[in-house]
Amino acid sequence: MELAFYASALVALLASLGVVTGTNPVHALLYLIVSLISVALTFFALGAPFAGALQVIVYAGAIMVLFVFVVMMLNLGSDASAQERAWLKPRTWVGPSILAGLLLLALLGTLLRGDVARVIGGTSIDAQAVGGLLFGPWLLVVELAAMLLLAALVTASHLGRDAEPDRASGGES
Amino acid sequence: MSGIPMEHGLMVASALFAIGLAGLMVRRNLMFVLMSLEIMLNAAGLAFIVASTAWAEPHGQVMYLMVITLAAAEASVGLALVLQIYRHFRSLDVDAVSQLRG
Amino acid sequence: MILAGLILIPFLGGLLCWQGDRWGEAPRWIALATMVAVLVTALALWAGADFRLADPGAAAWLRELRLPWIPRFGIELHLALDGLSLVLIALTGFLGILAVLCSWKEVQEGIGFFHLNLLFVLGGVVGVFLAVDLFLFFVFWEMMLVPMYFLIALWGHSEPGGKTSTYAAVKFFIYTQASGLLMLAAILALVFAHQAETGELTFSYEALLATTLSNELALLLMLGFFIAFAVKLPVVPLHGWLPDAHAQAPTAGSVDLAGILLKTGAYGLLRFALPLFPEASAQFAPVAMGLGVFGIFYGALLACGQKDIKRLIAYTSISHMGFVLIGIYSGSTLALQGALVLMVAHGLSAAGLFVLSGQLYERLHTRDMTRMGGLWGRLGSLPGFSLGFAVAAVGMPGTANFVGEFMVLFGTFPAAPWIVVLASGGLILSAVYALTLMQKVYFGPAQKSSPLPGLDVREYSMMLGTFALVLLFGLYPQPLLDTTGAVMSNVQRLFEVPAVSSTFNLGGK
Amino acid sequence: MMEMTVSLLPLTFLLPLAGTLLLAFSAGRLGERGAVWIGTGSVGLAALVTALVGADFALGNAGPQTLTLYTWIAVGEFAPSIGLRLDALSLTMLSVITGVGFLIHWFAGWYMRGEEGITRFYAYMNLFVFSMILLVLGDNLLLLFLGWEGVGLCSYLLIGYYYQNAANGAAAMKAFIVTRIGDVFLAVGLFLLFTQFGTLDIAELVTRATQAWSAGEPLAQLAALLILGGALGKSAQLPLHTWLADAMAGPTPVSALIHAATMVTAGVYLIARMHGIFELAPAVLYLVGMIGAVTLLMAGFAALAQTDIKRVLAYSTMSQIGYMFLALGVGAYSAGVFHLVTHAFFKALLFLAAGAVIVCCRHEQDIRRLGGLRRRLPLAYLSFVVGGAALAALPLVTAGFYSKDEILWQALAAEQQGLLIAGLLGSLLTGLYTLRLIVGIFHGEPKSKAAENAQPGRGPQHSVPLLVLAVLSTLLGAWLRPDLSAVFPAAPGADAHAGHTAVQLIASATAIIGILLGAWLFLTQGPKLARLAAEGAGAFFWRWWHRAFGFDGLYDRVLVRPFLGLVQSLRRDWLDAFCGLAGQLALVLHAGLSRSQNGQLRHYAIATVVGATLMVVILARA
Repeated sequence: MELAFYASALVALLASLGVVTGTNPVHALLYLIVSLISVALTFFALGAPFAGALQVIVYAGAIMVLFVFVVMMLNLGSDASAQERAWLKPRTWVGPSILAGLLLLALLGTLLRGDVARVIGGTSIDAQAVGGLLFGPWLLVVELAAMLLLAALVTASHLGRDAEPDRASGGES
Repeated sequence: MSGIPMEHGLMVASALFAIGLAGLMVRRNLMFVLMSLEIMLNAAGLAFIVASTAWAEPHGQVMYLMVITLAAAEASVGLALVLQIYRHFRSLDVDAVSQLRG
Repeated sequence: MILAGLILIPFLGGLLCWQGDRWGEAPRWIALATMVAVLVTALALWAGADFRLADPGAAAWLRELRLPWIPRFGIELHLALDGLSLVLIALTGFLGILAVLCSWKEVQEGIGFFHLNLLFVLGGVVGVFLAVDLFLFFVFWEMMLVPMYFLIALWGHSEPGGKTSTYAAVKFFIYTQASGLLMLAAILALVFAHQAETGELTFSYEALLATTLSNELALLLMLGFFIAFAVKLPVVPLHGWLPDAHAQAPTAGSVDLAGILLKTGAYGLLRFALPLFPEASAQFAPVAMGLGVFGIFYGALLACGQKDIKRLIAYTSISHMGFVLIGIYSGSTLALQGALVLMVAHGLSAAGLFVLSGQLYERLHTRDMTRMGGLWGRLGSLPGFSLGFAVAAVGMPGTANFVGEFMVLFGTFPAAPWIVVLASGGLILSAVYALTLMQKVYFGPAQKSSPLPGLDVREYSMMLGTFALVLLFGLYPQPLLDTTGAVMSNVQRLFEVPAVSSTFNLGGK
Repeated sequence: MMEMTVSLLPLTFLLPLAGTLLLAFSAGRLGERGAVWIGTGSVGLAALVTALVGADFALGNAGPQTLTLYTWIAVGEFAPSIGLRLDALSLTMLSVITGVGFLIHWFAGWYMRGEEGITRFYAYMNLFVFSMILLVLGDNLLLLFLGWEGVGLCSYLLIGYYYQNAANGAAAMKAFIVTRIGDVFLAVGLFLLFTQFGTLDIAELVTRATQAWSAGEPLAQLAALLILGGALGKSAQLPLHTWLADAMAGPTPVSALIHAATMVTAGVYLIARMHGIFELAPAVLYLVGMIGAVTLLMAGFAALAQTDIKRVLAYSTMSQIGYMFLALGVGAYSAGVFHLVTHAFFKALLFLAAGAVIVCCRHEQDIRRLGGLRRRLPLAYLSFVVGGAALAALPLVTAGFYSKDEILWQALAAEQQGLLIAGLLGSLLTGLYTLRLIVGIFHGEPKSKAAENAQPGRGPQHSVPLLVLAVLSTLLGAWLRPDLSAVFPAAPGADAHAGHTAVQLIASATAIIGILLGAWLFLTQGPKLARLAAEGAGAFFWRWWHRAFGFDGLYDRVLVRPFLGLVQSLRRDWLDAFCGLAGQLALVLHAGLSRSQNGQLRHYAIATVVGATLMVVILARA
């Protein structure tokens, strides 16, 4: 169980690096999907099957598909990658990555000095416990989450509406 | 089967978060920015799950559910905006979109 | 109940004026009636009251009104009236009438709202003079500002190419507001110190009088109060707002500003800064008097160099207020009484000069003295009156200014002879700027000889009334002195504490 | 009957005050005749009342007393009252003011005929008489100060009467400000005296001072010095004398009343009234004498080198007041006041005569363009001769001789030989410039069209005042010598008579020499003198004396110009600008910060991350 966790964690890290350093958007997108799925694997390794399933279905499945659609709509093909390479000169990415590294070090520093020596045994928490909670004390938050999604739905549909009408009316946008 | 110390889990989450962050700052293409954003969100979700299983409390997973809804909402709106920006600016360069200048 | 009436009359009047805008000239008459009511009430109180020296020490209020307002913080609607506030309220009433009268032809648009602001300013001022609960005092202190801001900003004249009226209004607002903040901090600190000492949380004046403070804290709090009142009194370094506010304000605004708002600063010093922190004030006295003398010279020097007539008069007020500051911190009853007479005298003479400059503006449409000159024969009796008021500004004996200034100088001489010698040097400069005003505006070669409209009945009676008062208090100031005798001796008793050792040790009598 | 007349005393100043108010508020509806009648009438009635009270006083029915009207201010010990002091000194001054004042008002009716704004003229003149009377009658120093400032104000208003010409305005301001400097000295003196003795009542003050202080006490000397400062300003003595010459810008009756008869003598009256304090400070008293002597000589020389009639008379006034100060300096107060009285007569006569000449020659004041008016203006010539003789102290015949001789004798009696010599030299100079003036105007040939066809003045308003003053300037005037023994201590020469006749002889000799020398020089040596004054040393002295030893230029460079420079530099309010810096600071900060909002998304991201890292580091360390 530990092996699975460490392996998938490693894969996730490498895939994320791939996303960040990738020049071709499509490749980066695929790396992202790989990273998400490996994280889902870590969830299963840790004993959170419900979360892992959600991760795979909603996150890797739905959201990434959305990404793919958008990338396809904007047909960011190979010409985009040449552009990316131009933008990724060392001068641009050295500064921020050092900064991110600093932040990482700080976080790790706090974690290592932390005295909570809890260990994750094999106890897995099944969906039934989580479900009970969802409609227990967390009911209000779930409703709010639903409303959030509704709002996002409305906005996305409004924003995403193709600007055909005004182009059709003379295109003086 | 000695189990995974919680710190390791959280370290992985922090590493993921740092990578996402670096990506956010480095990349000038809006798509990559959104993707690195997804990574950061995912890192946060991982941290919740690690903590939840470490304390054997289902609450962590409920929070993870919230993270996912947030990610979904954010991604959809983000992508819709990206579409508009692309249509308006003809390019996805982040720096081009800087009309809101002080 | 009269006290509540005194405050409510202006505020209700203001609202009536605002609504009265629909009937054309009605707001003017309502405002006039309101101010007459305030003046008549004040005079009735004055006539009915006797001012024999009450038992020393106890704050002998003539009239008192005490209603709980916010019991949890020990804040009450505590209004009280004694000789000092009575005189200043009567002055407010009179100058209010003057302000309404002098803007009869000047303010044509937004009459209702103008009179609303005017009456709210006056209501705020009356509130300041009556409030004895520190919190209530601060409320009225801030309430004065907003309508004044509107008066200057909306009805002011902006200099072509120079500073606009909103600039002056904003500057006025910021100066007073910032210093008000210091005072608020000082009030709160005082209240908490009092609570720490006696356990009861109260803002009442009498209770706070008894708090014993450590020396540094007392000095600090006193400075908080002093700065707030110094901005209002304009003590020189903090005077920047006054010339701009006067140059841009409408005549009525200037009359109020010079006549009454400056007096709230001096009143604050006499009522709050000195009694609440006697030892600190005594230590601070030489510095304050030094500032006063510097103010006299600085105000006078700048007055001589001005081109704008209202700016010149504004600087003269700064110079006169220097004398008041010396009088207040001298610690002798004679000087304190002199400071009060000078306050009243300056209120009347400065208001007179401002009304005249307003009338000049109505006829010549300019305030720039270089475009005036040789107006003596062309304006009927207007030059005569301005000669009278300029003479009062010089402090000619027979006018109330002389009585005030010389009582201040006579009273302060034993305590600080060198301060008095320097201050009387200022008398020469007062002659210079007053005569410069007369030379530049009325004497000298006339640029145009066409006769201009003289004074109509309204303006003539206004000027005659004010000048008569200046002469009356110059030749027979006794009623003023008796009214404030008790208050001033109470304030002076606070200075019995080691008085300022005079540097020039005179063989005392 | 006795008390009734004294109770009339307040009428003396209430009448002119009523005149002023009537004229001021009539606002031109009165017309010229009405203004002249009211103006002259009020002073005339005041003179009448003074005569009544004087008669009572002289007959001994009403002794010296104080009439208190009401308490002006009462705050604890500080309780000055409006009180009128009636004694020989105040009565003398009162009669001079109202008597000579009435004549001058009467003459002014003729002089100002046809001028616009004559109501304003008479309003100011009456206000002046009112203030002067209050100054003289005031029993306490604060009331005296009221009159003191009032006369200063009226002198400003009257000098600046022809306000159209800016130069007159400047001269008026100069007069007011220089006298105001003197007033400030007096004010500080008042503060000092009040702090010491807790009272302002003159009589009470002097008694307490003599008890508390011994002679030579530093505080007494300081008080006396301050009072002297005030007197110097008002009586135009060195060093505050530069305003008198420019004060001639006003109409001539004004110069006659204010700058000859009354206001300039206020300083002499003040020192005489406060002689108790000066007795306690002998050094300051000697200083008074010295200042008198120096001013006397300086003004004498200056008068020699003037071309304007009125400026000659102005410097001559300054010189004669120098004599009065000299008399006070040696302790001969009554001699000083006697000279004050006679001087009022003949100097008013000279000024009015000069006024007559000026009006008849269509406002021509320059001697060099006048001449040969002897037959054209007989009355003016007669008054000039009589007045000039009195001024030059022609022995036995003129009043001037008796008063000046008395001063010189008292100087000798007080062992002040230096002052005596100065006095004699002064009377020599007086003779010279008087003759130069009379010869310049009336003898020789008329040097300008205006002088040629000058028509003599007609009517009682012109002639009667001149004749009355002429009579008073002769022997008769000397008989009107006021008996001031009650008010003043014995003069130094009261008992010792040795050498009195000797001094009289010397004095009359110098006077006659001066007059004869003047006549010979200016009648016959005219052209030679002109050549002398045109080249080398002569020209230098002429210019030096013409500018009255350069005091005016000195004050202008040392005091006036730096002051105007300072005012100019302070025109922009530096302290306000300094406080304005806070505003500028806010603007600068705004500009800086707004640059950081450059719309770059990545820029914001980095900023947030920096913040986050800092937070984590700080929290981690805490």
